[in-house]
Amino acid sequence: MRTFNIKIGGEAGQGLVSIGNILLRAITKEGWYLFAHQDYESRIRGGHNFFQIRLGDQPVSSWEKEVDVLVALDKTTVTLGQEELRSDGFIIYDPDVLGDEADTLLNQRNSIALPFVRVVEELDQPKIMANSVAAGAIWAFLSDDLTVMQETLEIIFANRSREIVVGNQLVAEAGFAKVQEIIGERAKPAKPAHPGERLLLKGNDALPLGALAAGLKFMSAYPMTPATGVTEFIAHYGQDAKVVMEQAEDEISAINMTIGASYTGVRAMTATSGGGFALMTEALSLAGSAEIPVVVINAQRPGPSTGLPTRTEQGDLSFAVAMSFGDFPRAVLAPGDVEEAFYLMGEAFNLAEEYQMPVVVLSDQHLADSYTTVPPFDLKKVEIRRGKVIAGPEAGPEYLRYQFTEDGISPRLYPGFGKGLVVSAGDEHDEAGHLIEDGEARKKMMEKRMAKQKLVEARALEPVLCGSDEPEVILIGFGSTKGAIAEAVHILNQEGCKVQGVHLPQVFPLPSSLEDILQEPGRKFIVESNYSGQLEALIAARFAWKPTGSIRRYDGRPINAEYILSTLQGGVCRGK
Amino acid sequence: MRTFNIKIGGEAGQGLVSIGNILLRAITKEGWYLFAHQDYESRIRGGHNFFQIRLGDQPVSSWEKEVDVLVALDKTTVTLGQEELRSDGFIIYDPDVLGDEADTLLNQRNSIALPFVRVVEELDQPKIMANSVAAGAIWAFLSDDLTVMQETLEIIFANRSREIVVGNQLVAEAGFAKVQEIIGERAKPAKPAHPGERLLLKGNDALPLGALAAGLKFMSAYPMTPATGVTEFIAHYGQDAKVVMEQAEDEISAINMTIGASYTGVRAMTATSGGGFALMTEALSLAGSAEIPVVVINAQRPGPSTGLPTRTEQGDLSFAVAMSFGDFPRAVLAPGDVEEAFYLMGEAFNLAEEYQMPVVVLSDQHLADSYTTVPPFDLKKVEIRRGKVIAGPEAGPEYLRYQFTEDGISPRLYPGFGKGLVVSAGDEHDEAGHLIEDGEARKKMMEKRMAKQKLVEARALEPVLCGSDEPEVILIGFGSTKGAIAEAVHILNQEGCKVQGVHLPQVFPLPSSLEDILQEPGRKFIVESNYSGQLEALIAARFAWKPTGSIRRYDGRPINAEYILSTLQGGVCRGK
Amino acid sequence: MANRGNEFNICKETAWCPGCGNFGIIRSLSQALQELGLRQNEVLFVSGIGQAGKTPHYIKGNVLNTLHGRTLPTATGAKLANGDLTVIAIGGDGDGYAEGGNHFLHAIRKNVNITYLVHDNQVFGLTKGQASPRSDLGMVTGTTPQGVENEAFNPLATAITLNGGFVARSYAGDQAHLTRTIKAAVEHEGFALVDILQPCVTFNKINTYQFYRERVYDLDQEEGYDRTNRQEAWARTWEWGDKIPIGIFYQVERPTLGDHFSAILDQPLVRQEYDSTFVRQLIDQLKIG
Amino acid sequence: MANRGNEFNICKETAWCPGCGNFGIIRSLSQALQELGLRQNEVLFVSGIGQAGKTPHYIKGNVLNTLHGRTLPTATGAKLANGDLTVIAIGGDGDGYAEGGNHFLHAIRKNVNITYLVHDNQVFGLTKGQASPRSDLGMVTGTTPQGVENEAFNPLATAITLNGGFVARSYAGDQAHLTRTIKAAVEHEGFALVDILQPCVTFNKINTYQFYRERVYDLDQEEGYDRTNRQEAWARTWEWGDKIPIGIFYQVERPTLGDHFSAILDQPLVRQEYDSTFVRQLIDQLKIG
Ligand SMILES: Cc1ncc(C[n+]2csc(CCOP(=O)(O)OP(=O)(O)O)c2C)c(N)n1
Ligand SMILES: Cc1ncc(C[n+]2csc(CCOP(=O)(O)OP(=O)(O)O)c2C)c(N)n1
Ligand code: SF4
Ligand code: SF4
Ligand SMILES: [Mg+2]
Ligand SMILES: [Mg+2]
Repeated sequence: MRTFNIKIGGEAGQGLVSIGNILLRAITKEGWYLFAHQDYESRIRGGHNFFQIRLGDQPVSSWEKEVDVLVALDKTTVTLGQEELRSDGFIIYDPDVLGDEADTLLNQRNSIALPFVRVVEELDQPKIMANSVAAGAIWAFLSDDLTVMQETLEIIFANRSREIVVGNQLVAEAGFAKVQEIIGERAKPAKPAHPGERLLLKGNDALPLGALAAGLKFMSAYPMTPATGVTEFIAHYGQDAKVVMEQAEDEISAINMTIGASYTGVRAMTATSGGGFALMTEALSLAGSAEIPVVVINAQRPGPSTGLPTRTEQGDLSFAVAMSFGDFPRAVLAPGDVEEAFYLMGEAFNLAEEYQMPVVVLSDQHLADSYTTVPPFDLKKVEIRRGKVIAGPEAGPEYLRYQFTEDGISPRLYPGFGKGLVVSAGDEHDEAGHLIEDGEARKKMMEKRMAKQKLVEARALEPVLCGSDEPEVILIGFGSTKGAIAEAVHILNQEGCKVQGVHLPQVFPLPSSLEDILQEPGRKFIVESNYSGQLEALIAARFAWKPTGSIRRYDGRPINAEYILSTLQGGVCRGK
Repeated sequence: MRTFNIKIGGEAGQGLVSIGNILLRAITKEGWYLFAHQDYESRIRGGHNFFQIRLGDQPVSSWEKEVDVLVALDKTTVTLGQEELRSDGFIIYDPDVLGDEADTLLNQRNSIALPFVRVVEELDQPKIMANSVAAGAIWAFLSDDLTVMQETLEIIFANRSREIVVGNQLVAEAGFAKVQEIIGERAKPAKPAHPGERLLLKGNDALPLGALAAGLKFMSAYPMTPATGVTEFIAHYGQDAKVVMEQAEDEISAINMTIGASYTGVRAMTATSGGGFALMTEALSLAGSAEIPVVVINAQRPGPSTGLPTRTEQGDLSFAVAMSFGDFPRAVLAPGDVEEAFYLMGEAFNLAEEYQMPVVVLSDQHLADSYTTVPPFDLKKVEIRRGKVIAGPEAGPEYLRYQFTEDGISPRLYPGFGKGLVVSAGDEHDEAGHLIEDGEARKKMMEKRMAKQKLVEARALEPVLCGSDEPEVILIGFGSTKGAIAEAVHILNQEGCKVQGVHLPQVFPLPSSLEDILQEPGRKFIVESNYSGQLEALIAARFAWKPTGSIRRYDGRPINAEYILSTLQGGVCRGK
Repeated sequence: MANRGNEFNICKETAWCPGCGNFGIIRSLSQALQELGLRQNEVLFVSGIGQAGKTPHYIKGNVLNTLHGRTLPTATGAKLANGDLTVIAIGGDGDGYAEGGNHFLHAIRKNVNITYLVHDNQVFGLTKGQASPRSDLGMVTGTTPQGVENEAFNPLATAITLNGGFVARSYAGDQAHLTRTIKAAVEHEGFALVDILQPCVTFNKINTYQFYRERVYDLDQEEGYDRTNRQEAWARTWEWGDKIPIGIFYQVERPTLGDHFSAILDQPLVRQEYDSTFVRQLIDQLKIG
Repeated sequence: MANRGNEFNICKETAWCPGCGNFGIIRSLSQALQELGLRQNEVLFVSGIGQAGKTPHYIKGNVLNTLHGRTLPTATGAKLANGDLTVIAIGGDGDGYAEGGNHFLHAIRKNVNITYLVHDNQVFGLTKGQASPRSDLGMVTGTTPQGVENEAFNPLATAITLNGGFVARSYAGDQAHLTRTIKAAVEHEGFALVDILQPCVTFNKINTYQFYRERVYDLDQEEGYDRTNRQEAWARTWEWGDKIPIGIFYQVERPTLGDHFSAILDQPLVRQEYDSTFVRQLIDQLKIG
């Protein structure tokens, strides 16, 4: 699939995110599918960031290195971005920024000098509108008609004054005209035949939206990149959605508030990243022992420690699975894209409540911050299963919170909803929830709890397959590598190599059907964004199995199809 | 080996630990080898606790269920302990406590009524001396001569008044005489020919003593059973040993103080249990990133959560190995007995400092609280290797804390010890320690750090073997099951079954030589004190290998040889 | 120790030492709740780990016995999710002022409408007597063989500094006072701290029943004492010598955390049926094309 | 912004926004250390995570850039192990008063001899402007769309309540005052807190340069102000309106944590060669038989 790629680079604070957002909306409105990712530094102003949009007439699931249009708000973008420019690609730059160095820097590539700020000043508009000049300029590569862009600006500035809307439209038109003048009749990217309505979301929108759809009622969190977007989304819509979102003084407070709320019978969650997750682990063990449902989103970034706070990695997998001290039932989900992120949040709450245990949803910066166009979510597909809950007359005074049952699941009573008392403890306890010391009683309670783990395993989410049914090569991954693997599989199959992609939306417990895949003939590779091969170790621990090889990335940048293909270095299929 | 077993049972606060301690010392002085373990509830007074001593003429490495003398300070001891009494065993009880129920409770077992408190009162001594009556009474089963017991009381009350010493000796004699009168010429347990000097220590003595011998200079901790003993040992000897031990406000403070101290160049550690360890994990990732040596003792107890705070389990293994978020080098050691505990602490500090990383020492309540007689530690065997350290003129102003080197280890400079500046960070950094954003630089630094992990793996501590060299059956374990496995192996070999025991003093990274053992013919069983088989998963993750079967315990009580044998249920050897 | 006929019955079996100050506290607690006319299942006790933390297991009510030091955030979450529950947080001085110190600061700032009882025995009881932030200077314990080096933490002064709306001290040995104080605390709208002087007969040989008997006096009875005067209240908390005041040091009304969410909490969160209307609208609103 | 010729040279490249109050702070810090005649390698900067936490990377000295909120325990451990180092702990208001609140309480109680500089911009800068415990009531941020509901934390009053030996406030926009205050803090024997009002030009539109310029006045210049009067100091910290005092609010001498270990710390721990004599004796002493 030929896609069209736009990259906007510059310093933090120069407005690249604003330009990107205008474009994303307009592109979606015009009908294209897109995937957009962001690369930024751990600072508020300066440095070198970029915003990259890839669009096409079919769904786009990952990013590509080569770009068609490079918009340079600073010099670094020109220097670093040049080698990624396709031979017929264009650099749009601000001559006032590049100054005398322009010629040397541009190195004879196709380029368009566009003094963004000067353009707005000449039109008597405020400087801040330079973003719309850039958006308009880029639009000229996509369409001969500015209508959709103008409509988009109208919507984006809807709650601002009429002058602001009109001003932005005016300067966008100027940028558009300037580029049109230079590139002339250049062919435009193909558009889908029947695009229909779509949502344009990033992982950090889809996850909280999924939580709201699943009936979230309470959230507490402490800000931490790249999870903050989830928290701010819930805070933003909290009042309308009737969800209490309370910022905590630290992550320990956040998880314990969440547990306190959940104990009373509401769906509750928290969101954080590795360091905050570490601080929450003690409470996860409490949730395991006291059998209190809780959902934790861990949006990963490259560790160890503070690492690269704004980059991506899948290096918390082993830790999330080990989770805390002692044995207790748990599940770890790992959505691969925006759509899966939405629906898996519902599953996370269902698992947490049906099995009364902690569930971790592993996200990462790449999923969190990357936008995709997706079909509108279907709320009919969001089933809310709250597990065994009793109330009213059944919940008589003899209620036992940890009653022994055949499946290990004791019916929940929400405190105050029945005559019975709800006694929960993290100390080892009897059926009533009171503390015990006896070995036999402990053994029984441990077995009761762990019986649930077997149930969770039995209904683990199935691997999501793509590509060939009779593969010679299998690529296995989890989380945000899903799109990259799918694209790599697609390319290889087109090249005549029979390849299958296996995405694991649930990484713990792994579905037993994975074993069948592992036993199939063919060479198998595990693709993951971490140094040590944490998914590989997890699969080995469960199935005593090792892959043919592995594809790993740990420089903080997201894996894409090109990365996979170049690591495989051709010859992956027998006989080739 | 026929051993002699004494069990003292009663409520917390009734003095069983005092009786036990008097006996332990006297038994050791008299020449026997011993193993003694403690079983107590999470409370200060009341409940049902016991202190059990097993002695013999050869080293004793574990405990046994059957007892020869049962000393009952309360009724429960009589009720619960009876079935453990050997047919020729005796119950010593206080008729004033059992009262009218004595006959029913005693159920026609051999018994000796000894009103401990009344005895001291009749001798005009204070009540508290009842402990010595019991100690003297028990002594009558061990020896015809009270001298060593009297010497022991002299030593134990050395810093008290003369009257107290003499009083205790007097009442001990009364207890002794009373029992002698009843049991008469009963054969005494065999004694070793040349016992020599020995130490009598529990794990919670050996670990801190090992740390002192390794040059510990700083400790900070927050009390948590069963690790508190380590902390209090260091606090107690701190002033004389010139070690700063500072109680922290929480575990997060404890580990971060420890890291701060270590950064300046002293050997530093902390000690905790599962919940506290969980709170420390974020800082372990910092130590990994900033390459600051740190030793953490995690004395395990049964989880999840508060679980059974005074019991034993090995359920934190997976968590300790996963340790924290992100990939970084680490090691996890698991001493199996008092002697190993001492020497492994030295190794822990050497590993931590040579590879500039966090090292976890896994202890557990059974190791922590169980006493053994061991040969005096040989300080010549304690090598102190502080790794690459530079100072003085070499440490010029161009010093780079994270200099790239062939082996990944950058020489340490202690701040203030040279002209150079020591810049350490948990953010990803360059060689100088300053923050970076670049992908290539990150990759290089990650590879530098992880190169150390390979070195650690290459020199992993070898498995400790016992039993047959050509085994048909292999029992594999780690940590405090060492003695139980050794005894089970011994018994099985005596029964003609060729069995080998494999104890792993290092559980991460596992030694590669373990693979050879796994590949040997014969059936293999993994013995561990947890529900899910965490050692099994760890071995599978590394070697993609599964055992024939597993022996697990998770009721909070320690595994012993009988437990292993009964789980194997005979027939473990082919053809039997 | 039984308290029959009471809705908030006390267990006869406990894991506490005979003579422990906790017995006085649980009796007053039971009495206070009874007098307030509450029902068992309307009350939630949230506790940490320690001797004090075991309290809820010995009295009738809903119980969430959580982690050492995490009493307050857990109680805060529970109260926000079900404001109908009377939430009583219970912990030791180690739990609240050592491990849980940060939550102490911020729960007061948030002014969540709960009652917080601190069994202040000035020692870590359950772990066998180490120093707590409340231990007196110089106290020798297993971790402080050279004596405690830090000035004792003053929870009342700290709470007043944080503008805690109800700041009181009582004494386990004065059942009437304690009962009255707990009642006032539960009735107070907002965060109510009751630091309870609690003799630990096993590990604290300094702050004994006798020590307190000779020293405590009732501030509530003092004429002219103005418990709305923040500065005076703060100053009075420093009296800790021959005389030790007990009573309500400071009381003011301020908006509670629940008030802040009044637009959402028209009824308890847990009583609100989930309704997908808003999410449906939001998705519609997000549609492009 | 360069400060050439100075032992504590400042980097030209930083990750801060132009105009950020941090520039004023780092200049004063550099100046103060220079004036104190210290050498680069005698100084250790310990910092947390946040914009403030980056400071040590931009000035010459030893650096331990640790975790968000853990500045103080790390600095405490370092100081105990090498008392020869001048230890300066640096963090943001989020770092120190939110995530690190418990350490704030207890580091003051321990009275370790370090200087603690809090870059108080009343906001979480690095994570893009969420409310901090220092944010004003009603401030709208990404996590508080209905406005901040908690009264702002008062670090000075809290430190005085904990009997912190040196409690000061200064202002990033007053270089002379800040330099002078940092010098006094470093010279103080014991824990010295300097809360520094720091405009965040990007996220805090309330507490701006102009806001402070119009309000701050120097308490140090006030005649009759007695900085050893604890109660008066406490009361004065509440002045936060048309006038905002800066200066040393409270200063007293008390034994430091190092003093407590004087039997051990006759010279810095890290300078003491390990000697096995004691362990050998202890093992001998433990021998039985
Ligand atoms: C995270 C964690 N750290 C330490 C402990 C061990 N611990 C249990 S109770 C306790 C202290 C108890 O003191 P306090 O809170 O004053 O309660 P008390 O027993 O005196 O009533 C400690 C340190 C724990 N359970 N969890
Ligand atoms: C455990 C943990 N939680 C959260 C974060 C994310 N984080 C980084 S800086 C910061 C707040 C910064 O605010 P402040 O300390 O006031 O510093 P400023 O940036 O304002 O100088 C947060 C929440 C983190 N790094 N670690
Ligand atoms: S140790 Fe102290 S606080 Fe704990 S039960 Fe005994 S007397 Fe009470
Ligand atoms: S965000 Fe605020 S605190 Fe951070 S550098 Fe910019 S102005 Fe300074
Ligand atoms: Mg206490
Ligand atoms: Mg700040």
